[in-house]
Amino acid sequence: MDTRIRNARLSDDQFFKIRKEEVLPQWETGKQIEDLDECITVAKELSQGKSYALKLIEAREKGVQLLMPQFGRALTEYTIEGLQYVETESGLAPDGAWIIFSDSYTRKLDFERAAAGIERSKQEGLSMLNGWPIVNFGVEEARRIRRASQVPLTLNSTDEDGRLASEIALAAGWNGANTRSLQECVAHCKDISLQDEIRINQYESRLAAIYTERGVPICTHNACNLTGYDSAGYRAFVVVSQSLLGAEQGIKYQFLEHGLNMNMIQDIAMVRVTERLCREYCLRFGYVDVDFFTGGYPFLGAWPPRAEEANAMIAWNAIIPIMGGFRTVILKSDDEAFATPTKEGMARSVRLARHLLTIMGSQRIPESEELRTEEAMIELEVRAIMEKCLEAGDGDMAIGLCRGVEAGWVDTMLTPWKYNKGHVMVMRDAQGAVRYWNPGDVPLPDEVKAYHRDKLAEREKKEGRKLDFQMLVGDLQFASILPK
Amino acid sequence: MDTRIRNARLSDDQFFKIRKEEVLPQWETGKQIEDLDECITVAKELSQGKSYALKLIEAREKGVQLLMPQFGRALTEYTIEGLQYVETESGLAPDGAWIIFSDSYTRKLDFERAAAGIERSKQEGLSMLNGWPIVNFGVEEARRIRRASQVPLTLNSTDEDGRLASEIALAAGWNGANTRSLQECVAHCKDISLQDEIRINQYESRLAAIYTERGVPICTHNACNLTGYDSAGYRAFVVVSQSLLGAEQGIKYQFLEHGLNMNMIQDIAMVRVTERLCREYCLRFGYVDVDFFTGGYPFLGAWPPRAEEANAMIAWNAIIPIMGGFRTVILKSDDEAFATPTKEGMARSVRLARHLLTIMGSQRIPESEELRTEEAMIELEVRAIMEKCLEAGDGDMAIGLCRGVEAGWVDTMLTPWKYNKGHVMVMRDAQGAVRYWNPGDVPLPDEVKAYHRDKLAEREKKEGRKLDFQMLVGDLQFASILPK
Amino acid sequence: MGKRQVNKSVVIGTIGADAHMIGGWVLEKAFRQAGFTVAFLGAVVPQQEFINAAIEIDADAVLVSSMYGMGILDCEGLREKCIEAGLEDIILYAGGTVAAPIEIEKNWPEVERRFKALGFDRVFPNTCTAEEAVMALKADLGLT
Amino acid sequence: MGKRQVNKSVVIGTIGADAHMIGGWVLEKAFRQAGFTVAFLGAVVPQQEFINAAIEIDADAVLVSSMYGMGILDCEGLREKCIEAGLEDIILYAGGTVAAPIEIEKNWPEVERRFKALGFDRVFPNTCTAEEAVMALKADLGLT
Ligand code: B12
Ligand code: B12
Repeated sequence: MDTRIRNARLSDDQFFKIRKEEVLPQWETGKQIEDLDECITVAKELSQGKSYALKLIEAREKGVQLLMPQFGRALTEYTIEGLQYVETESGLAPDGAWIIFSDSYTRKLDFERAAAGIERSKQEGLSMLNGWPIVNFGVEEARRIRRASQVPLTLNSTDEDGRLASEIALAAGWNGANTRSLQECVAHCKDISLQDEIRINQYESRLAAIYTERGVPICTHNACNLTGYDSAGYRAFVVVSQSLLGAEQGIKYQFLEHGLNMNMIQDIAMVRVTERLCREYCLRFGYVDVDFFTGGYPFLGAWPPRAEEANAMIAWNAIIPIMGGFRTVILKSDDEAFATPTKEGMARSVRLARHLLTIMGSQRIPESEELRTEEAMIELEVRAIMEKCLEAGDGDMAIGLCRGVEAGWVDTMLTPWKYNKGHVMVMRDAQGAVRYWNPGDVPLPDEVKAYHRDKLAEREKKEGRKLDFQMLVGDLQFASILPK
Repeated sequence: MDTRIRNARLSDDQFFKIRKEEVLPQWETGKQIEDLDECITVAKELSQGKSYALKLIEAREKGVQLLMPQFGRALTEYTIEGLQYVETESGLAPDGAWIIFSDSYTRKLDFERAAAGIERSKQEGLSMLNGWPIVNFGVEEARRIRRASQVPLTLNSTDEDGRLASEIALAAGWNGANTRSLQECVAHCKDISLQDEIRINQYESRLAAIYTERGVPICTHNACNLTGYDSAGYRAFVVVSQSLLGAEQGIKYQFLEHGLNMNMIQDIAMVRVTERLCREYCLRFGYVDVDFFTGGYPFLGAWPPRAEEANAMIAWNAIIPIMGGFRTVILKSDDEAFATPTKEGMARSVRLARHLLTIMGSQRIPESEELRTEEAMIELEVRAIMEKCLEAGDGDMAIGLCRGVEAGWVDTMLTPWKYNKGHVMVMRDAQGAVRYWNPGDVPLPDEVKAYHRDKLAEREKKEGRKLDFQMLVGDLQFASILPK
Repeated sequence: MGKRQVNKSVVIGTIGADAHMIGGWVLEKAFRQAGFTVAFLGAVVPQQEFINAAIEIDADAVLVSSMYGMGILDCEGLREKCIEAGLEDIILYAGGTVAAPIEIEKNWPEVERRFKALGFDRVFPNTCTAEEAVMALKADLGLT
Repeated sequence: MGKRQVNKSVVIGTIGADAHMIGGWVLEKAFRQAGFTVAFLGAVVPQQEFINAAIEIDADAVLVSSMYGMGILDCEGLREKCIEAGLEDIILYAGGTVAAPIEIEKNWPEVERRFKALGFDRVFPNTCTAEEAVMALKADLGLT
């Protein structure tokens, strides 16, 4: 295999060469941000009091949980209007922050089509793109948006190559620059190799680190949103492995974002294990001053098409993070089954979640045998895969990760990405926790295998029928297809 | 003190004398149900497949949790229309049941004003009463409603004297006849003595028992909804004490309905302790075949006036019963702050809760130290008050209860009832659990006192200020007044 | 207003068959704290009791709480009874969840119309805080 | 329909830059189970690939999934390309969350109008189950 990629920090030379030759030329708006020093100066000023990293630290000190709604429209005006609407109508400030998403053409670097989408949106008077095309609009428009909102903005422009989008976001005083690699391949990619993806993301991580080193702290999202149907252990592994790649580039703040599977115990166990192991592995490799924050991401599988059922989802997906004591509560809206969130839908969602915070106060899930067992099982799984990677990579996580995917012991069930083996099969157990029906070539310790098997056997018993493939397919839509 | 009341079963002579002389003559529609045998025959037929008691047993066997919305309008047509709307729009059947409430004039036996309210409602084309005046309409109309719905109906006509209303409900194939005494005095009464209230309710309990003995199983509600601001221990005590009064009259099925305070651990602990102690005390007094079912009742304090916040309340108040494994999930609606539930609001609520059941599946709160401690503290409190009552009553719970209230060691903070001493003061702790700020003359074991004190001290620490009376007043509206 | 001497005294209670007393209790605390003499009658209070108490403490105002939905029915005739009892210009407030039909409760101008017609000076929705109630009465008594 | 012999074969994929592949995956299973030959192209599929696959398996129909909201933009020109490639009467279905603006997505007649105008035979909202999709195609192929 190609081992050109290693988990090693980009030198300034390398970084600025890539910046000049690969990243900024991707689209004409790259020119506006050629002067990185100037970008950093402006970003520092614009993010005063609106720094995501500092807001997270402050939230931890105050003991509050931040609400994080999401938004993005084809045109700047629509986007600003939406942010301001939600901030006014739902009292988002001071304990909130935005996730702003770009559109999918932008994410695929198809700026021509994004441009056409902008035009079409103007013509039709509607947002014909599924997010705000940050690259086409460029840094000045991004700064306009920054000024228009009262709370931190963080960019979600996840896909193969988010470098230019992140450059622009950071230069505008937003937060951004995800710590991603395997997450992106699995969620959004088709053909790119993991080596290439890691390389791209080394740049992005280094970018975040440079801003941070120069006084504009950036907290990247290190996510395992994946495709919405992944085992808890795999999710945790993805984040832990990525934490090393990000930390090597000098990232000091990582937000550990976990797609929730909606089993409270398992989700909380997953987040705890991830956080613990991120710290542990980072320390082991000498990254001593990385700070971690935790968050869930509302169920990434199919949502129900009616408001009341969506409200049940919104509430449960907020309650898990609250009970888990995560630092943030990321929100989807009751538009989820239809379209990216409307401003009205997002405001409703914030209000609902804010009231949950009021009535739940500091209630947290108590320690318990179940939680401990769940944590132990996830931890065993993650350690097994991590160690196997590190061994295969001779201590280099980047190499090990690539080898793991190639060999199939890093594997998940569903993804558009051609390099994933897809030998594993997951299913929900009697409590809705996600279990391996078939662990494929994942090096699960026997104890963990047995645990998953037992849990699925409980479901068999409860439902009085053998597990079959139809049940697996049914699980994919368990939260969206309503009983008649 | 007057000790004429004892916890002793009414003889048939006593029962039928009261029935003829006191109960049926309360209003003209009493005549329609003079023939109890005939009433029971019709009830048996009409409740076929719609028996509340049997539905609860079936739910336990199937391992499902029943959804219980509530409804009631001034006119029969409005009421039927509402039930059918919700049943159709929200798929309430088969795993649901209705709580139908009567209006407050009916509950106060002011049938003249109820009659006026019916007239006014017809004139205005609106429901000018806060429930369905079951006594004024009489048994045939009640049977019409019974036929119009697909699921069990249980009557909520709680106040001083619900005997005639319960007679009519049972004769119509509904469920009804609450097991109440102290609950009613505290929640709704002003002047009646506890002795009189117990006497009234002995009749009602005996009525339920007679139906049950003759083949129409009735499951009474033994509730501690109280005024919405009561300690968990007091709530549990009320239910446990009432269970003995009901059981003595021959009640075989009791639904233990608990007003929720919205702290998950405390609420679940309360329900568990109640159920356990109901069994234990009933056994101790030789009531060997009483079956208990558990349920919460959504927060009975002030609700917020906006739909999103109300949805947060609906969800959390459903999630606590689901996580607690209670047999039912009783529902309020997003109309709560304004009016008794509309049909649209109730349908929304059922859909939301039904989807929570779907996505949460059989997730339950795990055993934990916190839960055990909370249970232990509540149990110590309830036992202390129970034993003190039994001692004071020389083994007779009715006498003991009256003595306890008189002496003030059975006491709660707020109530319109003049016989309650009101020396206790409760407040929320840092986790929103309800604690004694001042236990008054309640015979709390020292350990329990210390526990409550410590918990409130945590809140002091968290908020960085001494507890004061303003905070207590603020607690009364903590879930309804929205931040600006 | 202004005819008689203001002596900062109010009667508070929940009218009719209505057992809700917590709102009244909160109002009582707030008015006492604001320096008012308060006759707090609790819940399930007949019209005549409000009047008796008003006479007894020479009240500036009667604050009628009604939560359970039959407020419109229960308040009919109270102003007339006041006049009969010689309390011509006593201030009458109502507040709470005064109307059972949501069609009326959510149509506040209609609620106000109805309570004005019943001779009430003001009517307050249940989103009114105790502090707002105190401020309103102080204003009407010319106390600020 | 009826011009050419029906051979129960379909092409399924998600068009454009759209990475959603789970709906397509579910459809694939259902069509296979119903006895269809399926060319499943996964996600991020360019228009030309749909056509190549359709020719290769001599497909009765092309089922275009579009979830991410740019379905209307991505599907423009597909019918024309089919005609160019000699697939005059191939059945074209689209399905998913086809329109980013919620104003269009929630106005299904408008969605249908637009997809009809693009030369599609049917368009399905994302509440459509795989079984319903199979039934619809069977009906259109005269298979029931
Ligand atoms: C607590 C409560 C109870 C407790 C009452 C305990 C007690 N004895 O006081 C219990 C559980 C016993 C109870 C019983 C019933 N309740 Co109740 N209850 C409530 C609830 C949840 C909160 C009320 C409360 O205490 N709020 C907290 C206090 C501090 O606020 P407040 O009362 O609103 O008062 C404030 C303001 O309104 C204002 N204010 C109030 N009065 C006045 C007067 C003046 C002049 C002014 C200026 C201001 C003012 O100032 C106060 C301070 O801010 C409300 C719904 C809600 N609002 O959330 C239903 C509610 C009032 N209840 C209702 C009903 C129908 C009943 C019952 C008939 C049972 C049933 N079917 O549910 C019985 C009533 C029996 C009877 N005879 O009255 C309905 C009334 C419907 C309607 N208006 O059409 C409500 C709205 C719930 C609902 N949506 O169905 N209830
Ligand atoms: C899972 C999911 C993801 C996964 C996708 C994993 C993967 N690679 O497949 C992840 C997390 C990676 C993801 C990413 C993104 N997503 Co997404 N995603 C979803 C989600 C939650 C469920 C989709 C799903 O898998 N459903 C389960 C399957 C089985 O059902 P289905 O896809 O609907 O298919 C069924 C039917 O629709 C029908 N059907 C589908 N196609 C066709 C075609 C034909 C011909 C027929 C007959 C029937 C048919 O049959 C299927 C079986 O019943 C939806 C929202 C929802 N629906 O709940 C959002 C959603 C589709 N995503 C959305 C967006 C915007 C994105 C992102 C851009 C990120 C973002 N801003 O959130 C990226 C896309 C990047 C890209 N390049 O495409 C939006 C699209 C908005 C719009 N249409 O305007 C949605 C609606 C969410 C939202 N409200 O914002 N997403």
